Amino acid sequence: MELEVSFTNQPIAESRAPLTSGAGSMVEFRGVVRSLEKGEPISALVYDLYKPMATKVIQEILTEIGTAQPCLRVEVIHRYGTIPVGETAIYLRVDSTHRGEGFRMLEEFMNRLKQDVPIWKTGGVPC
Amino acid sequence: MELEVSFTNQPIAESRAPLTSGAGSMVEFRGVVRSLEKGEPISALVYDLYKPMATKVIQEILTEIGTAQPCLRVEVIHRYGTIPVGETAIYLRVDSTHRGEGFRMLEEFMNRLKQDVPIWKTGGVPC
Amino acid sequence: MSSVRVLFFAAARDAAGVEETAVSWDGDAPLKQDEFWQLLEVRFPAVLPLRPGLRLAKNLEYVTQSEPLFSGDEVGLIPPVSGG
Amino acid sequence: MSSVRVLFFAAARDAAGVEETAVSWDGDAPLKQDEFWQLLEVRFPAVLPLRPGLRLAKNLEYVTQSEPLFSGDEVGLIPPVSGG
Repeated sequence: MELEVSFTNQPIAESRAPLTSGAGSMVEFRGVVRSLEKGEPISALVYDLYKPMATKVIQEILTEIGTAQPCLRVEVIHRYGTIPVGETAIYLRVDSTHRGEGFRMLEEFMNRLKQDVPIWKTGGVPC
Repeated sequence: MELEVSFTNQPIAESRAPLTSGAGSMVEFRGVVRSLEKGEPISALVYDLYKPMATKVIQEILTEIGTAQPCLRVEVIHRYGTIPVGETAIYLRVDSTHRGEGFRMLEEFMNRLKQDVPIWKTGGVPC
Repeated sequence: MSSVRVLFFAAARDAAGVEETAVSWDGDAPLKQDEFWQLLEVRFPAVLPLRPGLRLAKNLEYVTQSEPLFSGDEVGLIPPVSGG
Repeated sequence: MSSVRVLFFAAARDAAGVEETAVSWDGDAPLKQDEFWQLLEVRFPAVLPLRPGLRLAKNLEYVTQSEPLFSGDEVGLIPPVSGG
């Protein structure tokens, strides 16, 4: 299973990798900053991260999920710094032979991300 | 919930719609023709459909799933005719407030599609 | 004289050899599905063996076997689907 | 003389007022986590109330409370995460 994990403080560019050979399913997910944070209107969210550990933990989580849900390729890009409302904070792309393992990978990864990966929303930027 | 259902006998173009206002999640799925069909190598698959009924049934399924998993917008494009290996047969995009209902919509829709929507793989084109 | 338009798809089309046909019957009374199949069999005997696997759609909606057909209905013979 | 590098994140960083520090102790023996917290408290008392919600990472890996610290370790204080 090919893994690509990266971080950027710039807008996330679309994945340009060609579909992995043999893939019958490609799933992409974008988690986008919403205009309300804890009920308050914001114009942006600020994210911080422990980059080397986040990289390592994400790779470990993907590898662990991949033993039960083997996929061909998983790409994760998380943005940090100030992210305006309506822009993507996290991007995931899963290429897999069948759709089932791709859906499971996406869902389980996002659950684990929100438990174990050292990335934080450190605050909202008021409107 | 905004629905867009369409069919094409040409390569499926990427969705160009801007992210729906208020969305915190955008999921895209592509189901791609693989190079083996029932164990035999193929160069393409041929799809047929009962277009007006497929349109209606897809809309009904999306609406039904949407009562439990309300999303903001769902777009479905299914290609028909001869689809070469490596190209997309079905494209789905779900914009939703949270990721949970978007994931459920995608997964449940694909299961229902394969049970109830009058679209058929009518054969493979041998290599 | 009453009639319904009948559309064949996938394996049913292969068996019928045509994409569509019309099935006609005398009078204005609705046609029971068993009667429909009897009329269809006369001209498309090769479709009958598929009947157990076919779902019948009437005016773009799946219907149960008890649903009669009315003149002007569009009837689709739906083999097991395989989209996606 | 032994020491570990300590990194503060999110709420822990706000409480500490700095991004990182070093915690030092005499001798070569590993440092128990309780001892680590005692040393940390002297200079960063505001971090201590967060301790129940913090996970400790050693060299980029979460560790249990029984895991001692060795000189040269990188220690991260990890508040509840909220990525995605």
